[in-house]
Amino acid sequence: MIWQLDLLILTLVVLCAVATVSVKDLLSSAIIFGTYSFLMCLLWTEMAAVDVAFTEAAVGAGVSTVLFFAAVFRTTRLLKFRPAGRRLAKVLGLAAALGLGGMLFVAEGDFPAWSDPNSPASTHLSPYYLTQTLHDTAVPNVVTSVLADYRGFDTMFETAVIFVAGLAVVALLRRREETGPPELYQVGAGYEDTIIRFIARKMAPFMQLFALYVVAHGHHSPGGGFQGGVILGASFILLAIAFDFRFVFSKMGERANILFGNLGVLIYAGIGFLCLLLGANFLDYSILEKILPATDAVMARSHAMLGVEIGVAIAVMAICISIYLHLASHGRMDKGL
Amino acid sequence: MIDILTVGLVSLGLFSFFSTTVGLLRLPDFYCRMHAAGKGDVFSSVCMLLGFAVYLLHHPTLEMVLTSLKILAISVFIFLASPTATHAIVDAGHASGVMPWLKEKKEEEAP
Amino acid sequence: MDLLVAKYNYWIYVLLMMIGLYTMISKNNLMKKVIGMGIFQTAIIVFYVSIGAKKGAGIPIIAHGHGHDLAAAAVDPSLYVNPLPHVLMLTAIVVGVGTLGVALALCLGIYQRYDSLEEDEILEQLQ
Amino acid sequence: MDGFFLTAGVILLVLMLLTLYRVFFGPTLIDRIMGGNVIGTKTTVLLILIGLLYGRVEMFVDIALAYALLNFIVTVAASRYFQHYKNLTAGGFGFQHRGEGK
Repeated sequence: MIWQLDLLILTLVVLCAVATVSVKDLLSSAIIFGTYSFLMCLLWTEMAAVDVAFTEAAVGAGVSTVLFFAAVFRTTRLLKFRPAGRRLAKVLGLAAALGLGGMLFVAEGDFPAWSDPNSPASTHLSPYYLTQTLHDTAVPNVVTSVLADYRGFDTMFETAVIFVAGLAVVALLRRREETGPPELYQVGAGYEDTIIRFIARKMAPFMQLFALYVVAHGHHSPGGGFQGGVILGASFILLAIAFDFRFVFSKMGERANILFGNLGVLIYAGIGFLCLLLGANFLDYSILEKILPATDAVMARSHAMLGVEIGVAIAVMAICISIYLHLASHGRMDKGL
Repeated sequence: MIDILTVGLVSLGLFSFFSTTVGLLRLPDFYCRMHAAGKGDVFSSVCMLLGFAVYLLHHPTLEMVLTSLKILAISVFIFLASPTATHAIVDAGHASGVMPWLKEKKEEEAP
Repeated sequence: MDLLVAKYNYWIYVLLMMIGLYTMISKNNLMKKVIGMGIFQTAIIVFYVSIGAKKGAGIPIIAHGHGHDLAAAAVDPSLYVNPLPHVLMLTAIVVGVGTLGVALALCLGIYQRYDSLEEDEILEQLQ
Repeated sequence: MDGFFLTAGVILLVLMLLTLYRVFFGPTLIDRIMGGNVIGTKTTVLLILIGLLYGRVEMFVDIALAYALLNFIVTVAASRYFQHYKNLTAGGFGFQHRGEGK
């Protein structure tokens, strides 16, 4: 913790939140929300939460703001501004917000001071993880070992939730050409930009290489399946923006994309069931030493974690690409932003 | 020696970011502000990153040298990506019909 | 000053939560409500990560943990921040992208059907 | 040296606060995008600076690299929006070129 930076960043964050809410234009709102996410990333780095910061960096810069742009692109950016209307909702909202805020504010008096080393949250359970992770799994990055091993069951269902979200987007938006909504605007009227295309083409391989590094090196440095998957997805989103959908589909078809999403979740659950088959508990990786050559129980856990991270990365990548393509083309998968 | 170099580079970066900010706030129209932001942003970032990269060579172990190289890679990527972003924004502004600011026409155009 | 530093994070998380809740209830536009949801979500993440912070502690990656001499590794927990909130919030951020995608897809569907994102106009057409 | 880095970080954040003015009030929407882009680049620098303050830069440099690679996607996406909608928004809502020369 660095409290000087903490105070400043938190102040900027609140300013950004107020501006996001009060701006009368959805596109501006999305842009300010992107800036808000930059500041959030700084805040988490400053509180030493490097993995959270990495996730926020990949998500905020690569995916979520672009999703907002795609949605605004397909709907409208105009806000109807009625100063007189919705008085009841405003009063209700203010009352609810003040009530909740007041209660939380009162409860805050009992909290331990920020960054107190002896706070209850830091004295139970977490010392166990910190002291045992090297002994149990030989993974120095405690976040990765807790994520993929100690709390592997939790993470499996988080991956499943992401997968279900992707399915929901497909089910809501995907439609064949004839039944789609009428094309309201002239979209993508032959616009080509050589500079952007060149740079996108040169940057995308570096992004993908870096994403693979992040997935593979997540045991020793911040990173892992979620971050790597989001960066992989972002590289494809960049290609879809700079070129068109046909270019992306020539690299990876729509069907293949959905298959990848399935495959990722399947890899995760499959490793769990493999442990079950070998006679241990679900997701108890140490039993895998029987089938992995030249490993002991500790290294088996480490290697199985890598497998799980790869599954997560594949699933997250496929879902990120799929959500963007569906939103940007309103489910017609022909042309987008 | 390394410390002096770091302090110098980082201070130079801070100063040029300061001038970028002044340009962003004070210049009259979108294209002028873009000029301040595009150049000053890249220059100040690269200066500061170089300063950090030099500072890491205090203890030239393999790990530190690799990190230093990574920081250089970051500055290369900023050098590639930031002008592209600037180009994209200016192009968008031009396409959507933002007129450049002209000093002579100021009185005529004022409603 | 000590009081400010000790409580500022918690004040800000309450403030962000209030902003998010107010936006979700009182704004008329559906997309604005989605943004309010995002702010509410980040408020919760700020709270969790603030709980995990520890004075004088570094990032939760064991230093010199590379290699196989594990017996020598006696780790002092007070040198590393609490990793558990980080794990929970890391997955929450990525799941947040999924929910954001679903919410925006719903917005698109509603806009296609009612030609508006304003709550009161949609309600009018529904009646 | 830590004191110098801390001061540099605080100065950077204060300057970012000034840049945020363009993001919040920038007369045209493109000014906002530009301000966001500048803040994104400076975030990269601040991440490494925080890493130096923690004394373990090798762990923080990956995050900064991710930002350096991904930062311009948002900007390109936003500019593509205007390429497509130029007929709709030219001179339209929130897009007038007002406040010339203040």
